[in-house]
Amino acid sequence: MGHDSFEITINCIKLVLIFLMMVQAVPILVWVERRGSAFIQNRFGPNRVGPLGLLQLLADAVKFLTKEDFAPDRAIRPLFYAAPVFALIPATLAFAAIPMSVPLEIGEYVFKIQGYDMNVGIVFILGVSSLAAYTILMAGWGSASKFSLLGALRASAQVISYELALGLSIVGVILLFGTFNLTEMVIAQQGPLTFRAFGHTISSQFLPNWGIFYQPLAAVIFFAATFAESNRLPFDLAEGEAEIVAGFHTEYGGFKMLMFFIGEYGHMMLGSALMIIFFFGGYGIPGVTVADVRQWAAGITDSATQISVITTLVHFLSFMLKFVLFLWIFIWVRWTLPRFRYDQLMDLGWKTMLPWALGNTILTALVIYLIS
Amino acid sequence: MAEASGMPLGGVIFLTVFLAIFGTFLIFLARAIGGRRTNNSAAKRDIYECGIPGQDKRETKVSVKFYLTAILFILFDIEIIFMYPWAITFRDFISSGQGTFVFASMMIFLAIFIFGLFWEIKSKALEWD
Amino acid sequence: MPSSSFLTDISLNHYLILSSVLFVIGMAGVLLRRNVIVILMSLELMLNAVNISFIAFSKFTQNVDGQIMVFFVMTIAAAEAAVGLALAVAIFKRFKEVNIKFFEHLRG
Amino acid sequence: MTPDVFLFWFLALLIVGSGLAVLLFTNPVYSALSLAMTMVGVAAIFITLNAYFIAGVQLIVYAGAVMVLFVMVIMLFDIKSEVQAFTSGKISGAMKLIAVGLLSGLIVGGIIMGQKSFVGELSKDAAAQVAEANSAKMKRAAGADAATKELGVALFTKHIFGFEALGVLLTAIAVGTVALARSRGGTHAK
Repeated sequence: MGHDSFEITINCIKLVLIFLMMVQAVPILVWVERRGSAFIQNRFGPNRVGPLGLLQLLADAVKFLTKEDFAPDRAIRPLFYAAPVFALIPATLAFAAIPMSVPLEIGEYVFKIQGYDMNVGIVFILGVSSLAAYTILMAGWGSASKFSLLGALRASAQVISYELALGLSIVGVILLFGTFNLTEMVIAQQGPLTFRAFGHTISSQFLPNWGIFYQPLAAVIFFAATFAESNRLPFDLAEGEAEIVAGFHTEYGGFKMLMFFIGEYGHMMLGSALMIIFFFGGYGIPGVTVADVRQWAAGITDSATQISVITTLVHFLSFMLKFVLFLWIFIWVRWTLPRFRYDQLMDLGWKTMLPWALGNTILTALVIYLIS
Repeated sequence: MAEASGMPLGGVIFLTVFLAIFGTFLIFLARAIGGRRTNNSAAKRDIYECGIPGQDKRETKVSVKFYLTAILFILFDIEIIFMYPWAITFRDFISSGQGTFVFASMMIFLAIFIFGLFWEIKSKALEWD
Repeated sequence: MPSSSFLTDISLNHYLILSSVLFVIGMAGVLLRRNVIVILMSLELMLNAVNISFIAFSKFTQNVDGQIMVFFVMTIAAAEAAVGLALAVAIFKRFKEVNIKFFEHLRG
Repeated sequence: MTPDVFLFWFLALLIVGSGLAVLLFTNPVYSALSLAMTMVGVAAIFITLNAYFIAGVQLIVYAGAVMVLFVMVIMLFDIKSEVQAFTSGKISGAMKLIAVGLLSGLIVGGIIMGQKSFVGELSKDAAAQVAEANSAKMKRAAGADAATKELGVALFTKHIFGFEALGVLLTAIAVGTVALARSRGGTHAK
């Protein structure tokens, strides 16, 4: 975990902080979602408790905590209670592998602004987030209700179907960057947009060197697949009041329900963060490189530590700005697009997105092969 | 050497254990703080249903499509995983002059993949009704 | 020989012993359990045990071939699981039975 | 106790414990879930052996796909916990247990006895090699996925035939399982 006990402690605190950040973001996102949907649908939304209804979050938390803890008689208790605990794990583990800023250098210590640097970043994230299917199946089976079971089967079939399109769209990205490591991807996306083909170099002064300009199709497929992975509208077929009630969490209430929510929002955050890393330059700022920012910081102060802190903070802010933007798109889409039907969902995953992602892979390989 | 392999994995295990303890703690906290059961009728303790006696999951008919989807997912997932090492080394192969060979071998693999996919689509194994 | 160096020096032997213990657990599962699906799972356990020793040898001899073998083994194990489960399910759907003893009656 | 040693013992305990749980649970759902846990533990062991990519594949393929299929099948067809989970017959059961015990004794004993011969030599030689390779790795530490690239190069030069053959195998199995799954019994489980 580190070279001495100080570094180990800091790294552990960092991991806990990342988790707490995710947990804290959930009520804020719920508030944004409710206010945002109200804005889109021309309603008021929560506006009674506190300024702009912000204290609604606190009221909700208290309400969740004081709800009666309830399990149906027929439920299989160990699975029923383990499922919400497990819901926290995959998304958090994957999110902790996301680099959120340039490393912080204090004296001889170098702290990465990410939980841990798995050198096969993407493969690790895909592997860990594929464990989310167990949570769904455990909850569905443990509840002993037919609605839960049907919802769980639907949700897990949907999650694994879209994992194919997700995994295949990433192949194009890996071909482009030639690495699994997320930090190296971000570094490769700095500077102005530059195409190198047949010995010529075409460079643009206005556009940053972001992945989206090389892989637009992969970006669309990836983004759509993350919606399905996080079980959100327009792909929230795991729920449906008219058919299977609330899907695999029909029997859950109170705090256990909230833990499923944390998992769902965690997947949403993971999708946004990966979208930024792959296609929108990660923590990079358009038109400016890390060296530029460091130079600018050196003009303000002399201390090396302060320069590093400023650089890290500026890039962290840049990451957060993009992050919030994508989270808002997640919410926006939810209240704009209608739902799919289940057969349409499967058709879209298997017969549309999978072939398109395959085509994108072949095309990318062909272009890389031809121009070099 | 110890650092190289131990560092990320230690973090992962620490976080997993932390989350498991934290989640369990939350469950127990909610149990301790949460309201007490006042209504203890059989209907309340039953699973959710709209006014009729609850139906156990054992009487539920489930389409085998779900399981077919899972099988096909495994097989296609592995084929996709095989593309990852190819994608990461493709540029190296091109610069070392073996690009044509590796490109062609992956295209053969992809042709088999596409054949399989279209066979599944044609055989209506992916049809949901 | 459990000595202090056995506990603190992790060598190839440790991984091989772990692998063999896991293999034996898997084999006991195959021999002792009666549920076909559990038997298939025990087979996966045995394959995993072999994978551990492949990777351990690959690291301690600095040869990447072991990892590629594991890659292939995983592929074939997944294929085997798919076919095995498809067979078990086909039989279960028809006869409502997963007990391995019952499978004896399927001949001819 | 260095972190690596602690990690090894922790993971070994986890793997053996959950492996035993697969064997001892009479309810197949719990067996399948503990097997999934074993798979995750094995993936972690792969990371301690520096096989990062294979660890990821283990997570994606075994823990994320194969075990999900097992759990799904058990839940879909509601395969209950058996009244008599283990094979009947005290004598045959004892014989099997003895066979398992003998084999396990043989393997473990063989390894421990063989510490000075092949395996021991290998691990001793390897220690020097590892040190060498590690010092080489330190120099090119910038390329974080050098090991994965090495794997890719070997896969697409030396083992290219196996790779293509597996592609054919997977397609054949995809076709076969679909045919098998809809052979008879209608489209519904019950």
